[in-house]
Amino acid sequence: MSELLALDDVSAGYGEALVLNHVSLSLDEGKSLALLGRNGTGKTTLLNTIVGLTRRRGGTLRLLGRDITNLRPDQRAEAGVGWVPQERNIFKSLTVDENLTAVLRPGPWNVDRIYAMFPRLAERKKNMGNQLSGGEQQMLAIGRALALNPRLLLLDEPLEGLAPIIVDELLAALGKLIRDEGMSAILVEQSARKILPLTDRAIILERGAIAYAGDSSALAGDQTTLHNLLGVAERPGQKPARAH
Amino acid sequence: MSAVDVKAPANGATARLSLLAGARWRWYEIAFWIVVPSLYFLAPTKLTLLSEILILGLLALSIDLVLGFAGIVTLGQGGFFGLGAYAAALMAKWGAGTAPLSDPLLGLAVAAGVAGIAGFLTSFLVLRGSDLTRLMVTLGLALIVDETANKMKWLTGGSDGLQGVLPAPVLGVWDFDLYGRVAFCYALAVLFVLFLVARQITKSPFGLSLQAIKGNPLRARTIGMPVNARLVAIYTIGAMFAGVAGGLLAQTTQFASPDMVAFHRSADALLILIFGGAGYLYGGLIGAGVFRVMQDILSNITPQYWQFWLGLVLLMLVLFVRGGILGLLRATRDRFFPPSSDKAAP
Amino acid sequence: MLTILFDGVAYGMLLFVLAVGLCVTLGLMNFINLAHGAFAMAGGYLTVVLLNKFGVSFYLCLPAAFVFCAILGAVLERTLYVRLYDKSHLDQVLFSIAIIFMSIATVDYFMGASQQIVNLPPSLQGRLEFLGASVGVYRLFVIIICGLMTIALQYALARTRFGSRLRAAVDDGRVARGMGIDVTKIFAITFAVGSGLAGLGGALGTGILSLYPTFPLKYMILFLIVISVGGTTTITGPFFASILLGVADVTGKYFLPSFGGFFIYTIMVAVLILRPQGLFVRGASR
Amino acid sequence: MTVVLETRNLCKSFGGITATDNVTFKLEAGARHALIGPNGAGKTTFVNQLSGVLSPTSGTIILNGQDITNWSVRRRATSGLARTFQINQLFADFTPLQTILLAITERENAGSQWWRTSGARSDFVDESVTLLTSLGLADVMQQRVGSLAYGRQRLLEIAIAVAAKPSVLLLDEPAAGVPESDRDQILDVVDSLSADVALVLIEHDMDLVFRFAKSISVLVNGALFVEGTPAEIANDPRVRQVYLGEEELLHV
Repeated sequence: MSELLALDDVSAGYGEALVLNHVSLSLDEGKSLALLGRNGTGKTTLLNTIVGLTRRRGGTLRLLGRDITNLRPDQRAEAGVGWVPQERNIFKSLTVDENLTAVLRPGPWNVDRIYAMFPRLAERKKNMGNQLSGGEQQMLAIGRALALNPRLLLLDEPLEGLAPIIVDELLAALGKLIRDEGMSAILVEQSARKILPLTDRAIILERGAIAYAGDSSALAGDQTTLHNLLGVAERPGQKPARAH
Repeated sequence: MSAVDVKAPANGATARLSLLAGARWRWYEIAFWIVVPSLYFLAPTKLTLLSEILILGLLALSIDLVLGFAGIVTLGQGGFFGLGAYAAALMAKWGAGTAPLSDPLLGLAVAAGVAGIAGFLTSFLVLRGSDLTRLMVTLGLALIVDETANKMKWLTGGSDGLQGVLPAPVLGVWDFDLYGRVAFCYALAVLFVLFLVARQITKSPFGLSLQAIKGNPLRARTIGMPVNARLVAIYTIGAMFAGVAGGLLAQTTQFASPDMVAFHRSADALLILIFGGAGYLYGGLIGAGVFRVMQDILSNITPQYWQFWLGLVLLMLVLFVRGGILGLLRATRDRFFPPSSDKAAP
Repeated sequence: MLTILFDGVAYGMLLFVLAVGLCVTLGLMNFINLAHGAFAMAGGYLTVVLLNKFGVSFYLCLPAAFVFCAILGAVLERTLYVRLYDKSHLDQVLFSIAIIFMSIATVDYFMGASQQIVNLPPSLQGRLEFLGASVGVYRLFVIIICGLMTIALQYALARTRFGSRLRAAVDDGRVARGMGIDVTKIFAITFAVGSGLAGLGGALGTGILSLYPTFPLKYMILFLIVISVGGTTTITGPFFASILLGVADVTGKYFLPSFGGFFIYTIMVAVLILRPQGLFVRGASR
Repeated sequence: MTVVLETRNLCKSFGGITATDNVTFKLEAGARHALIGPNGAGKTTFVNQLSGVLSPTSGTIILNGQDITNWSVRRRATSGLARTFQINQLFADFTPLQTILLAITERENAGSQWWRTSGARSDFVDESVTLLTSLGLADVMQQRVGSLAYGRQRLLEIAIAVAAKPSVLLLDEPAAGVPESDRDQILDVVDSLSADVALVLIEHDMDLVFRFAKSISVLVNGALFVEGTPAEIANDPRVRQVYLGEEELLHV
């Protein structure tokens, strides 16, 4: 398997604030990674750093062996990074169709294939971006990232705030994409149980650093780690320091 | 904690001294106020020009209060200047050169009052919205004053200007003379008094709160500061200062015309402040001097086209130099004499 | 009456072509280029020189003005404007004023301070009877050209891929970048086209607007009114604002000459106070 | 114990979405309370209503026995409700000393005095110095805030809120964005805050929550999901489900 993405000792943040501390990770082509952690631990910042939207304080990034550390976000998109932002950020004065065609790049994913994957979008082709339901916006955000024909798909909490029935629909679509099509992806999610079955590897962030890295299947069975790093719990061995 | 409590008062005394030190008169300030009056003897033939510089400086100072300290961007200060000019001119005219109506100080008080009321009323319009909206609203308001001055011929004399402006002698003693001696002394005295007021404002808790609002209005609000009331207050004060400047110009030149309200008046005053450096109080005064002298020199080299050089200098300032002449001086000083304790807000 | 309305529409459409570049770039980069009028002036003076000194056909002057100003805009954007994007609005305004001053002095130096008159080709002079009103041929020509420009613009914006990428960049520049859209390049092109259109407007306007060196200062105010009334998120907003302003200005000057600009300035301030984001902006967008 | 802050049936909706769902909440004097919940639980919306940035759709907010539901941000701030921000809100060109002096001056309603020189009130200055010293900022109090290290800026953020002598202090992720090395200093400061002040900590970092809180509220989908002591919350199976993503169980 050849290496798709590698982060080497990356630190980043916004303005003066430092959010990511010395993160290193690598992902092989055709593999998928679950990026877990409570909120505020730096998951979105890590994705945004791969996209190129944060202030980098150190470290390097490689995509397909090419150093992308100093590339602008649009150049990284060209190099193969497909991004589904947390807030979806559908372009609101573009129609559904235009949201796809405006960013389309040549490759196996064309507009028809995206519509085939999300038939609901096909019905709403002519609607403006701000006339969609939350689930439709999420589908469009994923479709828009696919239109870039990326080598690596970054999904930032794609299930958040959606009705259970839509969550199931999206999970099915993502499963198809990742498992059947072999799309390489990094999925950020709060609910570990939903995405661990979809992914090969998992990383848990805490305070901007990697607190756990391992196989998704192993993590799914590891109740203690899940509870300690994602649930509401004290870290073992750390006593409240209120005594003095 | 006990160690801290013992230490605090001693620390507090030094802290207090350092805070008060910010308000002490520096040698260069004293030097400035010695040099300016001595120009009366050094350049007796240039008194008219010097008076004009003092008045422009006062107008720029009024912008400094509003923009440099409180961060309200404005292109409309010329409107208040014009209102003050017409108010003082009309007072002088109606009094036909005799007290009490034509008394110059009464004229200035009325000019300040009229401009202040206009400033107070329009402050509520200006304080809404972003920088961009503020720029456009202040510009629009100044244009309305300009148009009004042009169109209300029966009152203002329209584009021909207001003739027959005859202020009474200053304090009933000194009559305005042809050489501009009284005008210079009068303008200087008024400027000095208003400068003292402005200086005190900026060194006071009120002044500090304005700089806080400029720096971070959200935080200012969450420490319980009545942000809008403070801004209304300083905008009104700024308008009064501009009104007095306008009144001074009308009285010393014995004339008022729509030219005093025109857009270029606001733009020039803003440029003067930027030249000199905003947020130092002296920026406007020094800027006014440099601006007028530069205008004289450059106009001699390339008659009429000094605007080009003005634009070029401004362009360089915006692109390369932050803080105008005084900012440049401070940066130079800090470079060669690094400050021991890194002083913040001026 | 109809004649006045017609003149007003012609004036308004001309204003639109002059101002539209400023509206789009302001919406795109949040950069307030008060010196936009300088490009229009450049187009106007280029036409005067080509027409009066070199005898070039007026019809050729129009595209020449467009191309010249577009190149001028592109060069200035890449060299100077690009340094100002992350600075405050105050700095941007001061910068614009500097450009205005320099352009005024430059034109004054080469062309003199007096108003420039162009000799329009005979085919554009004279009047026509149209729907019972007497209509200037030249104004009809202006309306046709500006109308075509407006349609072309609207088509480019609504139907082309460049248009949808531009709208995406205006909607959310950060995400647009993340989606592979080179916002910087789009802005440079838009700026150049906007400057070109201003130049075309300046060339077309030589017969209607009075062309002298303080042109950028005078029209800056009108452009600001167009923006404050029309908003910056669409081009239909500025379009209707321009027509409205044109008609209001022409009828105002005809019926109430003593009020002059008073009327439109008051409208501008009133609009800014009531709707700080502009009159035609679609209601709460998020 | 006396209740200092209370909300009754607080609701807030944006369009059709309910961001705060009928929250009834009580805070006692001197409380050490943590507010936690997964993303989108409505913590920020809730805190913004408490501090007056947003006004609720329905319900009431009571501070020290007074209905403050319709009060402005400023009036709440002067009546004993202070907050820190997740992203620093400081005056970059001031010194810490000037910043705290300003906050104390405003607290004492002396901020509009233009005839007095800033720093003339020695009682205000002494109080500023004492406060800065107790928060470990004495050595940098004459430096420009913008030039301070991020951790020091975070401390100043807390100092500003403390200077208001609040009865309720809302701390929004006080240690966020701070390098690991400076973290302990901030935690110590939070620990050492006066016992008279009721603290509400909005936090995701469980170390901090468990080190500091004596009671915890979990917010889910805008509603108060469960309240209890740290031990109760840590062992609550329903909380575990929420955090580990088995939300379906909640609907049963």
